[in-house]
Amino acid sequence: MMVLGPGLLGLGSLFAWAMAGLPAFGDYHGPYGFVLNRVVVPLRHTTNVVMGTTFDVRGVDTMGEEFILYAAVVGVTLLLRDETRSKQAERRTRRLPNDTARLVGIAMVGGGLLVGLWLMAFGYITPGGGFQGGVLAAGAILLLYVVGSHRDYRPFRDVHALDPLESLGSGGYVIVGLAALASGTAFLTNLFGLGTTGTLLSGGSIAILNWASAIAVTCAMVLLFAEFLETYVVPLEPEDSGS
Amino acid sequence: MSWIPPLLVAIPLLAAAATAGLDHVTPQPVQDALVIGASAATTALAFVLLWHAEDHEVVHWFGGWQPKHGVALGVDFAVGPLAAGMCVVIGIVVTLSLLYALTFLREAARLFDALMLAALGAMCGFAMSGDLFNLFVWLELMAVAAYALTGFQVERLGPVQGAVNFAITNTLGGYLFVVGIALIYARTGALNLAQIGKALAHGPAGGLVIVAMTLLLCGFLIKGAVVPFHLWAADAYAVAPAPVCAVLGGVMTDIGLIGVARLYWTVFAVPFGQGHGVGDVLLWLGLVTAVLAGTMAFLQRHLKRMLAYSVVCHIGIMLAGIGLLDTSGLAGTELMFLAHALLTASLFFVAGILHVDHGLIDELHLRGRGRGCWAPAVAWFAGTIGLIGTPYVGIYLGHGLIDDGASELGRSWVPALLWLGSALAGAALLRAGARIFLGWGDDEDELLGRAIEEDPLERAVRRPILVGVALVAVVLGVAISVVPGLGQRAEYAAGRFRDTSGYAARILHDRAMPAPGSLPVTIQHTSVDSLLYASGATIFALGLAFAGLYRRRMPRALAPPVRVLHSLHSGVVGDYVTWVVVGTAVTGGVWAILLR
Amino acid sequence: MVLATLVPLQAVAFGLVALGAPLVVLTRDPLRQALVNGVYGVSLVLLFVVLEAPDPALSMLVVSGVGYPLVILAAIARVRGHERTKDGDER
Amino acid sequence: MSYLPYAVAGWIFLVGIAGIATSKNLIHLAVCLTVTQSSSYVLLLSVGYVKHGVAPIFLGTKLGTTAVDPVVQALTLTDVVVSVAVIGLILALALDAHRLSGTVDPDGIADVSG
Repeated sequence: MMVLGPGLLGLGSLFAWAMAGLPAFGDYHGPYGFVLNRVVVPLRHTTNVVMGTTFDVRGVDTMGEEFILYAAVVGVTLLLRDETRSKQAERRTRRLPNDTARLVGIAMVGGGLLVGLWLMAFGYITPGGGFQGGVLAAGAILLLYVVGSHRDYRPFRDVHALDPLESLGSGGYVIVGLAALASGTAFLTNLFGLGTTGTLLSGGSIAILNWASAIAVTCAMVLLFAEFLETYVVPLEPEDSGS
Repeated sequence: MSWIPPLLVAIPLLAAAATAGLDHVTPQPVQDALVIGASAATTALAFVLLWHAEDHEVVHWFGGWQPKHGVALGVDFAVGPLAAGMCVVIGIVVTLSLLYALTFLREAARLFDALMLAALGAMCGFAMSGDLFNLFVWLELMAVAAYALTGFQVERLGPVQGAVNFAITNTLGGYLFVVGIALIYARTGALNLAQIGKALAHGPAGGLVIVAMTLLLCGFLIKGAVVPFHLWAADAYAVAPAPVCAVLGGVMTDIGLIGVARLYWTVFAVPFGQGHGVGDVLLWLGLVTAVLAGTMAFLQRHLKRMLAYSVVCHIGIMLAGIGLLDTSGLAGTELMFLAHALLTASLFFVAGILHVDHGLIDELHLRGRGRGCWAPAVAWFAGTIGLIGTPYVGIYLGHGLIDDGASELGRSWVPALLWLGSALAGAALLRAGARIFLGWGDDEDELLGRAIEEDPLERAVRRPILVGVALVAVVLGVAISVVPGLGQRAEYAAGRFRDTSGYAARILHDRAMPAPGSLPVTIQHTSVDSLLYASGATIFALGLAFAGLYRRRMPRALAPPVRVLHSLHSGVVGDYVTWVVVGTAVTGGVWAILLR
Repeated sequence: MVLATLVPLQAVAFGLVALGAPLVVLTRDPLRQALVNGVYGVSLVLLFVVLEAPDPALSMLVVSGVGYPLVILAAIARVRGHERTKDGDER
Repeated sequence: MSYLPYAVAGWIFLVGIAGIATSKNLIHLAVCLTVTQSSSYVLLLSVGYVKHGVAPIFLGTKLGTTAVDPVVQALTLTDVVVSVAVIGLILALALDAHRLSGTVDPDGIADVSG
């Protein structure tokens, strides 16, 4: 379309005009972030201020974020329900990789899961957190599908187990918030013991919310990946696998 | 009572998680009860909240992060009567839609229910939030749920196209919004709306603030389907299932406007509140939207597409009400929101009933098929009359207050254009109703372009539920203008909403807002002008509908502009994105000239 | 000392990102684009690291290394698969 | 150097939009959307950067050391999740479009107009 060029030019000029009014790079003068850098560690005992912000100061944003992911997974399931149904018509066989590839793959699965879990566990102390760990763990679980026969992967993919787990993760976030409300404080108030700064037992609710979101993200990503993979790779039928 | 606001979000979201999670465990009736119960409970709590918000702004600081020394660290929900009223309407419309869908969309019920509840929670959160980034989170949540719901009928291409266009344009709107957030944050170092407003009080506004405002408001205007960002709306609403349309068209589109009003009166009224530059652009966008979308509605034969343009037309009128920047205008917008949400929902419900009964959604194909369907016919005509704003019916009071606002500012030509818009849209709906339920007119019309049909979703429905829900919605919507005391309360709520410094003091320093005196409980009357305009619009709409039914051929002079209008709404997403870019650039350019 | 070397590193990272974006957009073949997008993702990760943002960097790393490729490649494979089946039918 | 980061962010945004508007393939378009969104990450993180600041993680770093803004990082994290969600949905829609019309060209699926 002819007007795209001028439009982009106009938008670009607006950007340029706005950015000329920004403080020079590196001259950020706060105050919001600086205040948090000062108060989060003493008040919440989490050394990672970003996670302290994500799961405590602005915890309700993250609750919304969990549900965005949740709604996306539900939405993708809804949109691809015909694809999954019509897969019966076009089953194709898939070659299994040889043993070496399988071994390497399984090692990678193990590695991915371990790193994922580590990211989840230490998220509020060092960089990482429920989301990063969850995506990685989900990727590792999906690798099982690629390197192993589909049966290794089946239990992970089973919606009967995954849906409730995902709901538990997202719903758990809300329940932690409601528990605070029920105890007479504000929604998502940090209720539990704050523990020693810099250890796994620090942060109070932050740790719980971090795990809730880790579960929710892992399940959501496995479901999302599976929904897409299933639409093109169809597992071997039992009678085919003998050949 | 500050514990209520988070519940309006927590209850629907928790129920959304539970309904999908417990699907294989609990039987269907329990599921249905859970879903409807959660939605109804949210609505009931919203009523309680409205009751309390009348006296003072109900503020909830998440995580107990109250502001210290006037610096906000956490995220807050701040609820005045206007926001609480929005939550009530949202709750009612979603609950009615869920009831309507009880026997309607059983094929993927749990997914549908989960998405509807997520959208409910997100819309309530959006209406109440007092934090810039938090607004974005709820905006995206309701959007993600809505994209998927739009594409519900995956066995046809139309819904997929509608969902694609909806998703891409609105996602782009979200990105514009985030860039706006980054700019504002760099300048003020705050995300809380009151805090940002306070920070902007010092020093000249400059280009950064003007551009940031452009990006933030355009993000909402895309969501609100304002011309030239409206192109996705018709594609999306024409194809979504009727109960989804009722939620999208009834409340979710309109809520973008509440975002515009919220941002203006908490943040941008501080640097730009002296002049009328911001408001005038919104006013003109609203006027163009009202007239253009009204015309487009008249050129449609697909009922839901016609309704989509009717929604966009009324969005224009409401935006104009906000653009007047005075209490009457905002109060009018608020009352129109109430009536419009319920009436639009009821009309979408009736369109869904026709679709179920006859497997058709095309005005010309349906000609005469609705004869004898009394209840849907009554709902359709009552809803239409209510949407035109015939004196003391439906949107009339809201429209009248917008008229008052305009004439107080000495802009007496504004009401004429706005009434023209609602008359055009109303004429289209009247014409369709007369053709379908009375069998009037021809079953051919060159003006209306080619037919678009779609398959009905399901036939095993309990029709009485559908009809009952449609009737409830229409009765509530029609009565809005004559509820005693509602007009006065809307004006009071609008006055509170516009109190920028009072809001900031309440949020940042926990200072109480002035308590209202006792408000009268009588029917609000409007000026004689509005009475005349409304009568004129009704007569004009009837005449135009009649002409639409019985005119022999289209006047030749009209053919080229009609063709241009049709071709602009091309259905191709690349064009829509171009319009988003151009619209944003032009809006920003105009503001740059007016406000610098 | 570390700080002194950081500034040129940041400039390089910004430059890479600025170059990467048009490359991704101009690669019209989806499969190739998925690869280019992966590289672009890595350049973003680098940028986030030099901007002292390890959390977003990790997040970007898993998203552009695991998240995007899996869904995009699956979508491409599905579309290609369809086309191959259709070609087969025509022959 | 002092305004280069912002210019880069603006540039990415425009490039991404140009890609979206001219795209003839929904999968390509979805990736262009992620490019557009990456502009907001770049802008947010640049805005919150502080010269000589360290990452806002106080493990082994003394409290009170100059650190960069943690809020923009938290916002970026949320933004990334939003982008994954949207990409998933648009690709699912692209697959549906392909199943129904045999094409992923946005022009080709424009079934309804006017």
